[in-house]
Amino acid sequence: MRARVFVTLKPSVFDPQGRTIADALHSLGYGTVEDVRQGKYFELDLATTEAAQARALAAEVADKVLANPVIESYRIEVD
Amino acid sequence: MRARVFVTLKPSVFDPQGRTIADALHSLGYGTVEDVRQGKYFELDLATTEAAQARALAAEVADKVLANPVIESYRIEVD
Amino acid sequence: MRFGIVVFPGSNCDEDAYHAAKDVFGQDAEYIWHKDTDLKGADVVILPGGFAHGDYLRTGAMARFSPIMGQVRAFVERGGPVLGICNGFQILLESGLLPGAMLRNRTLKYRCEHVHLRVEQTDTPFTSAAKVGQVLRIPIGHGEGNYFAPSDMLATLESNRQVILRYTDPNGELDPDSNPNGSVNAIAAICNESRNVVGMMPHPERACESLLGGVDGRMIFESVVETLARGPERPALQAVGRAF
Amino acid sequence: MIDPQVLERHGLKPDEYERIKQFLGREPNLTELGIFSVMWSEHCSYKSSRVHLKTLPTTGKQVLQGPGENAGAVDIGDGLAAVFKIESHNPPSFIEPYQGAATGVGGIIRDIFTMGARPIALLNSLRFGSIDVPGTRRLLEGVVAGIAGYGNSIGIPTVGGEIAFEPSYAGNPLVNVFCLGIAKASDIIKGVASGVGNSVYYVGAKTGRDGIHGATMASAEFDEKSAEKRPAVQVGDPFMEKLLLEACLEVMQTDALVGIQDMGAAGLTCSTTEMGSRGGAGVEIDIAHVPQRESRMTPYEIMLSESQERMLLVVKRGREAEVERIFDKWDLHAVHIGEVTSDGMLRVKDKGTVVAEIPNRALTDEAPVYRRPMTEPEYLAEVRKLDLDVLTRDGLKAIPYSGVGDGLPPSRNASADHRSLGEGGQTVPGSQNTALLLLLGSATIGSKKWVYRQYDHMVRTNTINYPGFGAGVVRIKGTDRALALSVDGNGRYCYLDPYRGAMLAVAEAARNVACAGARPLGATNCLNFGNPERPAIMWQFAKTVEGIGAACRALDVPITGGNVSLYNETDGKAIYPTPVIGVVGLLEHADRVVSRRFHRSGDAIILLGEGHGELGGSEYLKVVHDLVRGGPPSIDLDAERALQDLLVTLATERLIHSAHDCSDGGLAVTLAECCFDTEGMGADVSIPGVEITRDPALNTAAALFGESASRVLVSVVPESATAVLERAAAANVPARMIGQTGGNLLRIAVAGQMAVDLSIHEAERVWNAAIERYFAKRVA
Ligand SMILES: Nc1ncnc2c1ncn2[C@@H]1O[C@H](COP(=O)(O)OP(=O)(O)O)[C@@H](O)[C@H]1O
Ligand SMILES: [Mg+2]
Repeated sequence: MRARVFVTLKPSVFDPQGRTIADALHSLGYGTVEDVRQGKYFELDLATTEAAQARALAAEVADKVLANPVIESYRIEVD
Repeated sequence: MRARVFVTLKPSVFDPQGRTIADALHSLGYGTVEDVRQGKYFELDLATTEAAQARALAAEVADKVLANPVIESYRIEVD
Repeated sequence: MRFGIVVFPGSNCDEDAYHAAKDVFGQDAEYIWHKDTDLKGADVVILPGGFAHGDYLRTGAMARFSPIMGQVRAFVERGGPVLGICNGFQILLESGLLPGAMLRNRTLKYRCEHVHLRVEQTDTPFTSAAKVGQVLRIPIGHGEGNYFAPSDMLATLESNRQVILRYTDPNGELDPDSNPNGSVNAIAAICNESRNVVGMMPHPERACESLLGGVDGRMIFESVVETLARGPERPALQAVGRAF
Repeated sequence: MIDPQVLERHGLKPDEYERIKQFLGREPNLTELGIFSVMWSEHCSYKSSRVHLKTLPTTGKQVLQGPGENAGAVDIGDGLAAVFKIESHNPPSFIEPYQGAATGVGGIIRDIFTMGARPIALLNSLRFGSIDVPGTRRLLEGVVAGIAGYGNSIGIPTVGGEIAFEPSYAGNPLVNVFCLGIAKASDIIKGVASGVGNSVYYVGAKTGRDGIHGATMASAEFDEKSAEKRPAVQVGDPFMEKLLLEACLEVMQTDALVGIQDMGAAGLTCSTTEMGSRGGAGVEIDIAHVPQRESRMTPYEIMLSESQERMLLVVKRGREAEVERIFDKWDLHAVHIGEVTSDGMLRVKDKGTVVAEIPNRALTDEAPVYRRPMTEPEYLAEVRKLDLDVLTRDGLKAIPYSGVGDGLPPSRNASADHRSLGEGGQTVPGSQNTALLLLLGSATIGSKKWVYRQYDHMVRTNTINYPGFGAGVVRIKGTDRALALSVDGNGRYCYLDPYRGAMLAVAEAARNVACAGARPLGATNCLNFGNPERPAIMWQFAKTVEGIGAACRALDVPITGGNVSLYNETDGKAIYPTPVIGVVGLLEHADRVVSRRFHRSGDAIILLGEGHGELGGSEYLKVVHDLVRGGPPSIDLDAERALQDLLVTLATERLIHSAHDCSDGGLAVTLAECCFDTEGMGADVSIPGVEITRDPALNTAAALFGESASRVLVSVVPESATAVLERAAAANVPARMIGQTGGNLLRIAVAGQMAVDLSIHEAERVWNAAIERYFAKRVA
């Protein structure tokens, strides 16, 4: 199965990269893009066929390796 | 509206970050994680209320700025 | 002759390139701000190293939109010599002035050290003073210098002899341990089809004075000074370099 | 509403609260309480350390700026000043290693460019727990990547540093960063607010809720609950800082600027009050004008936020447009937030309504100062005892080592009991070889290439001694000169004897600089200690400061600034007392720079100074015998001074090819290091023995690995050897020719007996892998 993990900076944490991208878009004339937040995205190929198991595994891996709990939070999708 | 853009390396492109994470997970005993691919994830806040418009705008921005077509492809979600 | 050194917000080797051109080689040099709209009469344009726009998003991704890049493109089309060093190389790739893309170093770590480079082609304005097969020792300093091109693009690059420098061991032999970043075909520098645009990851401006630990970078500057001094006609094509 | 819980959360003691009420003549509101709490925190007020720091020597004819400003400065000739300072970022780096270290670098760079100096070099001094403990590697990797991420991006080379691994830092890693800048001596800019009616400007990143109470956090111990107290982590934005740096330096070219200061610890609060207090003026601001990243921020939050990459400027009235134009060029928007007043008050308004009003003086000069009680710690009597006879029973012979044929360098399992490993009983042949390899392969002594290869150490094309080759040396373009920089400190020495340990740290930093051929000019210090409210810690602190003072006086390197980091404790266990000293020295001729590595086969090797086989506190005892005991080496500061003067003379007269000081691991390690990075050039030497015990093997080890101070190995062309020996004799420095370079072996005879006989190739492989091997698997 495949699990997708989205890691983003917690809302209170400053995201200079997103900020800079937004500024760049504004100067290119994309004023309608009000804000940008940048995060990481992981696709995990898992040797399991059960969604619940896949989700649990992805969560464990996200906790331990993919996300930095001090500044980041994550979300998981499984299909 | 918010658009989400997922940028990933094309399958033919070696992904050193994904590889390193997969190796790290294996050495931590997560053998069931067969492969990892890492990409980027962007949340765009758009000053529009129409989904179609939002999607078109996000695609334009992704084409022009967020993804490099030589190595990357992207996917968009709008809600 | 006049070097024009483009300064993007976040460039940080602009002063080094300027120092090399002006103080070491005694040439005219001008900084060109990225919002400027002309190249101030530059005979050769350098896009220096650094972290333009912080290199946030992707290296070079935002710099390509700077107003000056239109002028740089026109200069390239007129046949003017352009050298992109490190971040400058990345910007040339993102702008489409050179083919391919950069990935993160295979080790995922920034690397600053001297490497050995084999000169593959000498019919560019920046390598005309070298000999094919000559080995140079020049420093690198980058986190994203893992050059990549899809296989068809790569084949074209090789058959057009657009690969200018490769990472090798001190004897000029290819060797995976001597490839500091994982670049495909050990590519350290390439040129465009018309051969007037060169992008290189190593920093020749850091290797122009013996006090700094080596002078192998001088060749790059000497080449372009000589080439331009020789006048507008192109140097005769030299023998084809060693095939990969 | 201000109850004891509120006070406690603000780290204020009841008597401190009484003083606050006296100053105000009323109860403070919460915003004012917050302002007092950060300004009176240990971090900003130096309330425990101030009385001691006052004793340090801070003057000298070379000193242009002593402590008290954002950074110190010394005269380096040609009308130029070297501006430098060191700063700690310990607790943030423990919480989030990458961002903690990165923002530490950002902070120290701002301290330098606010003085009107262009930053040209960085150094870092790091301490972690043992490298074979799992958590260490994550911290090390994050901290190094953070320093690299910020410094590389902004384009300031990291040209040197140091790292040590000791269990005492496991829960409290130390991240100290040093920055050097160059300014015109006449143009040094200060952090003052003066001239009633002048405009106060804010420029840089927007203010968010990050790092609120960072300053008070830096002043409180960690405990189990600190995980919950974690304030939002500050994220560094090196790109913003690069813009600020360039724009501020451009603004400083005009004379429109009165003063400038960065918003570091305690942010807007600290910068407004300190600038006002230095200028004997008041500052009035309206926080409604402060650019905000988050909505509905309170005055309290805005005043205490520690968002990074922000500067406060005082601009001459009438010159505002000029300044705004320069910032605009860099896509930065300078915002007028207030003005300088005559009443000496910090007055904060919110849309015109006063929300805080405090006399500046109460926040700065009148902040509490404590002369805290001190007592000599109890552990000292025990650890100073060093019974060498015990070692000879089961020490030396017990090294579990079977060569490096397996491709891995030797390593001792830190947690294993070496005694049981030695039960085989018989003497290992070549045990001194083994001990040397153990030392070379230990993380503290081994090559730091894995670290500094991640740092851009060449940008700005000034670096003429790279990291790994002794002191970092940068030439000064436009002159003949160069500056040599070194940061040093040995926590273990200071744990065993803080007074002597501190003197040794100053001596080592200055000696490293002198080895490069530079005359030491000035020093900065970062004092990392435990909880000062404990008398034993306070004693360590006081003794350390005394030691620094004594050494700086003797070596004529005045202290021009520094930083104190207290409360480095986890669960009541303090780190080793760790002063880190940064010394800046001047080379009159850049091209006469000297580095550690041997130059040429057939050169004579001369030892300057004398070894006495001092093993107390040595790496040898720690690595080979798992012992932290004894007194650190003795030091005679006059002899040290003579040695350093001699080194400068020898370099200036181009008499020597290399110079390397004997420190961690003693003469044998130093000699090996001189051979490394030479493509395998060896050395053949013979040194006198020492007699410290009855056991001959231990005597040999003491001669090889003892860490007696004030010793340097130099290599010279044989024809110059006599000249060098003569110069040494004239300078009253003991000197002896001990052998020559050449071959591909390192051979050391002690008292006529061959003691070490190793292939350089083998030794270098072990040394190179010391840190790298822990990360090798991570390479894709
Ligand atoms: N964290 C670091 N960053 C950069 N360079 C470092 C670091 N740690 C050590 N080095 C470099 O490695 C070399 C050896 O360091 P150290 O063992 O402290 O030297 P010494 O014994 O001469 O004081 C020095 O040149 C130093 O600059
Ligand atoms: Mg040291």
